[in-house]
Amino acid sequence: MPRSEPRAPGRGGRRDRAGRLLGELVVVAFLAIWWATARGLPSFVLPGPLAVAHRLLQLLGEREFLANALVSTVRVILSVLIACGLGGLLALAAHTNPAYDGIINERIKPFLNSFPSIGWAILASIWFPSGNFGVVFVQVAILTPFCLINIDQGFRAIDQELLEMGRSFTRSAPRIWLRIQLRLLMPFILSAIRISYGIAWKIALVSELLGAPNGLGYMMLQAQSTAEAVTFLAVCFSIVFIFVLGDRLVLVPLERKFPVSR
Amino acid sequence: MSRRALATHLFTLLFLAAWSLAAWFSPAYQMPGPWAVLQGAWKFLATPNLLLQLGASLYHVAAAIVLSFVLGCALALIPYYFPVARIAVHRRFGAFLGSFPGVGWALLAGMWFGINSISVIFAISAVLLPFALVNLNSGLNNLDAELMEMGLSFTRSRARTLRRVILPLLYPYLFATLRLMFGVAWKVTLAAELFGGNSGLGYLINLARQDYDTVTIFVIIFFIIVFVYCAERFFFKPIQARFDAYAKI
Amino acid sequence: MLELRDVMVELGGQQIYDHLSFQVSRGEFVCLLGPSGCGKSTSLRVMGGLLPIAGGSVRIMDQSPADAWSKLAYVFQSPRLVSWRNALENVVLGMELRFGAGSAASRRDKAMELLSLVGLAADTHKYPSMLSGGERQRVAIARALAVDPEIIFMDEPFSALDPSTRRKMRTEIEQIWRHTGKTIVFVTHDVDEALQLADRIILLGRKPSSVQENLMLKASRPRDPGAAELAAHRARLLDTYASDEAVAET
Amino acid sequence: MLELRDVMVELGGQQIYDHLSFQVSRGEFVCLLGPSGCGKSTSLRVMGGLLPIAGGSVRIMDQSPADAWSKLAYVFQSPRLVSWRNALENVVLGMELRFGAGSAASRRDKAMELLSLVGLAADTHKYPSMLSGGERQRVAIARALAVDPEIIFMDEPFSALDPSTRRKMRTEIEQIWRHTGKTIVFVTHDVDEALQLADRIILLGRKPSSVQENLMLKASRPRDPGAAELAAHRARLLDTYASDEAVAET
Amino acid sequence: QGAKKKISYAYLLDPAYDAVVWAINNGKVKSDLIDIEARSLAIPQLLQATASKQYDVIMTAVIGLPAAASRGLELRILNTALQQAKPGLGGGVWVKKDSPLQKPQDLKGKTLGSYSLRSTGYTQVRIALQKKYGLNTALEGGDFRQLQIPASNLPAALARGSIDAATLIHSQAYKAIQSGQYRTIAETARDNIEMFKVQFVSAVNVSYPEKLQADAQAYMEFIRMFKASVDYALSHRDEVFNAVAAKSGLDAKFFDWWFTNVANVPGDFRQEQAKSIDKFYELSAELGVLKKAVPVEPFLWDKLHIGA
Ligand SMILES: Nc1ncnc2c1ncn2[C@@H]1O[C@H](COP(=O)(O)OP(=O)(O)OP(=O)(O)O)[C@@H](O)[C@H]1O
Ligand SMILES: Nc1ncnc2c1ncn2[C@@H]1O[C@H](COP(=O)(O)OP(=O)(O)OP(=O)(O)O)[C@@H](O)[C@H]1O
Ligand SMILES: [Mg+2]
Ligand SMILES: [Mg+2]
Repeated sequence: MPRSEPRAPGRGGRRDRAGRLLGELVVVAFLAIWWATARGLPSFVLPGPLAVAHRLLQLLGEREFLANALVSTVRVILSVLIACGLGGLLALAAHTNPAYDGIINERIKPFLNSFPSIGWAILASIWFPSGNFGVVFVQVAILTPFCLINIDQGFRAIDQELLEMGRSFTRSAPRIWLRIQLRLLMPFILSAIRISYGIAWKIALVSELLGAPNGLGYMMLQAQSTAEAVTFLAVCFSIVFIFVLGDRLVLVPLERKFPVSR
Repeated sequence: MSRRALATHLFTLLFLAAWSLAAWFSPAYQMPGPWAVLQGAWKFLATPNLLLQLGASLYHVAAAIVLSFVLGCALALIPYYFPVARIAVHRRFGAFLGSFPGVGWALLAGMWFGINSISVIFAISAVLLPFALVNLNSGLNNLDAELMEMGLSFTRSRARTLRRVILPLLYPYLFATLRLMFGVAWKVTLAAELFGGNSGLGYLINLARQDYDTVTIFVIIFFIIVFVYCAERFFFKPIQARFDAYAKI
Repeated sequence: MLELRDVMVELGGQQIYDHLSFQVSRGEFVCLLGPSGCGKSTSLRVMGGLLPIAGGSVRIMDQSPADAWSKLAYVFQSPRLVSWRNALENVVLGMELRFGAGSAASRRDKAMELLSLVGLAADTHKYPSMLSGGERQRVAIARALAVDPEIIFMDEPFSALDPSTRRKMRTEIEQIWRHTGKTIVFVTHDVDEALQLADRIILLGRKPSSVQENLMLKASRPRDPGAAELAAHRARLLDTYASDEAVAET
Repeated sequence: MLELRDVMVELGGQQIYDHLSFQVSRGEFVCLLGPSGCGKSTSLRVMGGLLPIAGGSVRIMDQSPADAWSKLAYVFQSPRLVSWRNALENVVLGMELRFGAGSAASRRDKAMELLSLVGLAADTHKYPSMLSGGERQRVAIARALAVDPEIIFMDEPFSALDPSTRRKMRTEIEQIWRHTGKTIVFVTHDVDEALQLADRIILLGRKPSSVQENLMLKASRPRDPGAAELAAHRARLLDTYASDEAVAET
Repeated sequence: QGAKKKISYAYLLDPAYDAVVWAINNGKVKSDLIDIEARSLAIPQLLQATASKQYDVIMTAVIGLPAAASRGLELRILNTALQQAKPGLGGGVWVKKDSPLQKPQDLKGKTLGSYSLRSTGYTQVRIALQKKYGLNTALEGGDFRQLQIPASNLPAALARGSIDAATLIHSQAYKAIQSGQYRTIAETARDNIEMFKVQFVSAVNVSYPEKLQADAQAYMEFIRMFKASVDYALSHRDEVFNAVAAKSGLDAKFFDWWFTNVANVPGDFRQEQAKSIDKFYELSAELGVLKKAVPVEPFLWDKLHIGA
């Protein structure tokens, strides 16, 4: 049961409404700037918001677009989960044994963190035939260091007094792990998921570079190389919507469930 | 040499061996070996124009990190002090920035600023900024309430509480953010230069690809790894050690 | 000087006080007693304006708590030291927060002085995670004293100290109070401590709390704990506690 | 039953003990006294195997501390509750950690029972941040009692409680001890408390600490604090404290 | 007989080229020897896939062949994929309608933007500017500044004035004409045809010696099917163009314009094309885009039937 702060009804309600208003104002301001920039330019140069909205609606009715969106979403979710699992395991290994700590924190982490996405794309295209596996491989390779860094940070932030409390009740590592460590790590794991989810969408384009000829990244590339600015921006916005959907429906509730403190 | 150091170096050797082996079995246009890359690196260093491109990339990365870090901090603090702005900053601005694809920004930046370093930096910053925003926001949400009350009991000056209590409580988050941004910045910069730049390492990679010059690509990757490793070793690690010191019992 | 009138506080839907009223005059040493969870810490937070009130009024030197903050300092029930500074720097932190920029050297001297006052001259370099419970508490006391406030709120400041250190600390606080004319509100569970230190003892009852007893202590200082007047008071206080208990259990 | 022999502990380059030795027999109620920072909490951690020792040996029921953990429970000096569980669930957590999977309902019942024993029946739903200092301490006591250990280590468990609650808690602990034959090592700064509860009082000196006094108390229970034997002991203990002080100040 | 052999084919991501392979993809051109699995890829993807040999047949830029060979990547030409059309449109230098620039010579001291400075198409533009208009087109220290800008950003950069002229190709050029906001100051492809009397080849379909060796028959069949598919598109214009137009959101008239004015897709390989590639390599070497001129001969598949 999350604790809900009793809010003074009158003031809180008004502030909420003002906040919402301000929020929408930001959106309107953005649209206005965009509209002003696009005004007077041919639509293949920079289309206005209306044209893009129209195209977006059109796309939503297209089978091919929906299939691409689905493929990309599944790839992203899969990659995020695998990367977090992998990053978590590496962070865990680094914290169980100093020998692993050296290997992971001084070699693997900087290596993964610095290896450019395009490098992974090249390697994947050599190692694997083009297709979903290659794309997921590249995305996992790109996301893993971020998960590793974040979860590693979580391990470092663990409250030692609470761990000692746990040890006073049991020496069963799995139990301490499950009831205390994991819960203390949860906010960091969630933020790893959130960050990699964001990055995954941004680099979908690069990972789909290897020649898996479907997915939203591919659609954007297609629109870009045929100078279909309207479609290009419409796909960009569709990504925004899918991202926000996942964020609101999955990540935010999860974060509510595991706050750092009450 | 400690066991840890031994394991670390052993791993390095193992990695190099595996790489050499893999290179042995693939043609040079697919995967060059360590020795070829080292030679290439040497040649690279002797070419002023290439160094210039390296400088351009560094400039893009550094400028974008500084810009988005400062802006991200400022933006994260706004809803902290003026809760009215919460929805505007996080739900609208942050969410949009967080998901709008980098290439989209590149297009818009080109429109707004023309084709130059500024628009490359803008596009990278637009990608980086939400990370700063999200991380700092979670830091601000998790401030130790007891310590905040302690600060309040000593002063009502917001600036002082910010400087002496809030910021130190946020340091781990700020630091993690910086580290994160550093990693993302390289990836984004290369991609931005690869697809839309006319300078920087990404551009070089693009040229090398057209020439099927895989060695150069690996040399560039090598330089990036060396650079990031140095940053990790001489900048991030010492700071991390300081944070760790007072967390230990 | 310090006045609570009909203060009402609600926390998490529970009424802690409905009508709490008491006063503290300038230069007075008031001890606040009461059962665990009755709202002693809460009342200190209310007086310093750290907690908004749902009703009634709080005045400090004829100002609202929000304006009078610079005259107050707290020793909280838990020490609340910051983990990234050692003992000395934690004391300096209080001064930095209160006074802003200033001479670092003179502040370190002052902090040093207060830390030796509380018996920690040898532990100034230790980070909070290396200090024992009583040592942390003493750092917190030094931090509050360092800003030289007119009013000090102390929430069970000596609870983790051994009798000898505690006696020493009591004497120190009493001396500081006598020499500087500060006003002190002191929460404690130790009736003897209250009897030794206080000009007046305010005993709170169970929730929703109100003042059960308001004892003036006129005995001259330094006090002899065995004195007849104090013994009578002690009996009376313990009695009230007990009857309070009886009420609670019915 | 419980034996420390020539234990040496170093923390942060400082020697806390060089040769600390004492024993506790089965079913004994031992109170550990000593100046702040002398290493009482440290000795409890050593006995439970939470802190490695630099020399000497520790045996618990002829086992090493690493093997005997399942027979022990701690009440730490700071309550160490987890912020994401309320009072009830914090007590359940202790049982979950010790016994693994099991009937949730019966554990909640047990937790409920112990929370009412410590007087928190009405606050079971509160999260740690909503509890007063004394309430947190009592949740920690309930958590330790809930796993029904053979040996309980209590580190100033009643320091934040008012006299009446404290008296009640003392009686409860004493009763539990008498009925179950548990062994209890109890750190306190309250000499009267020690005199009322202990079979034996061990008084530690300043760092590097060693046992200064080892008092057997034979008075029958329930004890009358005014009894002559106890008064003599009290005088003696306070005396040792004071002399210890004098040594420290020279 | 077992299952049919699968030949994977990667071609340039462009709606016009979708029309070329439409007949293959939609079962209008069939074979009982092979199945063709055609995929469209963007230029960077094509480059990568060429080196990693992910496809059996891949469309590649003419300019890339010598570079690949010098790195040890052997490619063999199967047929011509893109060749300049007779009218020589769609490859010009574009400016804004109200630009002061009137002729290529006015570019001196100005900035020209292109999608890729090392590409076959842009090299052809440079050849015309250098040979016909006497401009020094060296990338460093030439008469005008040359900037690489992603294709999609080119019109915007032009509109905004951050570049003075740009090279627009394919559908972009068509849209520029339609919008009426832009005009050309040079039709470089036409100029090249005039000067050299050859239509330049910009892209060819290639495969790898070991693959060709293993099953020459299948690749012969690929060439036949490819040619048949092109022919189908040109003889069933309404059917094919409308279908592709609907999918890409382009005007169906674009395809007519493209196949008539901009590009030929020969689908075979003829002597005349070999000559054109040789000429192009020679001129590229002069410009310094290639290190030295090489003949196309060694890049041809030895079993290739070269038309007159
Ligand atoms: N945020 C909150 N929500 C609900 N109840 C709260 C909250 N904060 C405090 N309380 C309750 O208010 C009461 C008074 O708390 P307070 O800390 O003032 O007690 P106290 O008198 O200082 O007790 P102690 O002597 O144990 O420290 C307690 O019963 C506590 O549970
Ligand atoms: N990690 C550490 N590094 C250095 N010194 C430490 C460390 N941990 C504890 N100490 C020191 O060890 C001494 C004993 O600490 P301990 O917590 O056992 O004292 P204590 O007897 O429980 O005191 P108190 O009654 O104040 O709780 C203290 O002086 C403390 O400063
Ligand atoms: Mg309290
Ligand atoms: Mg202690």
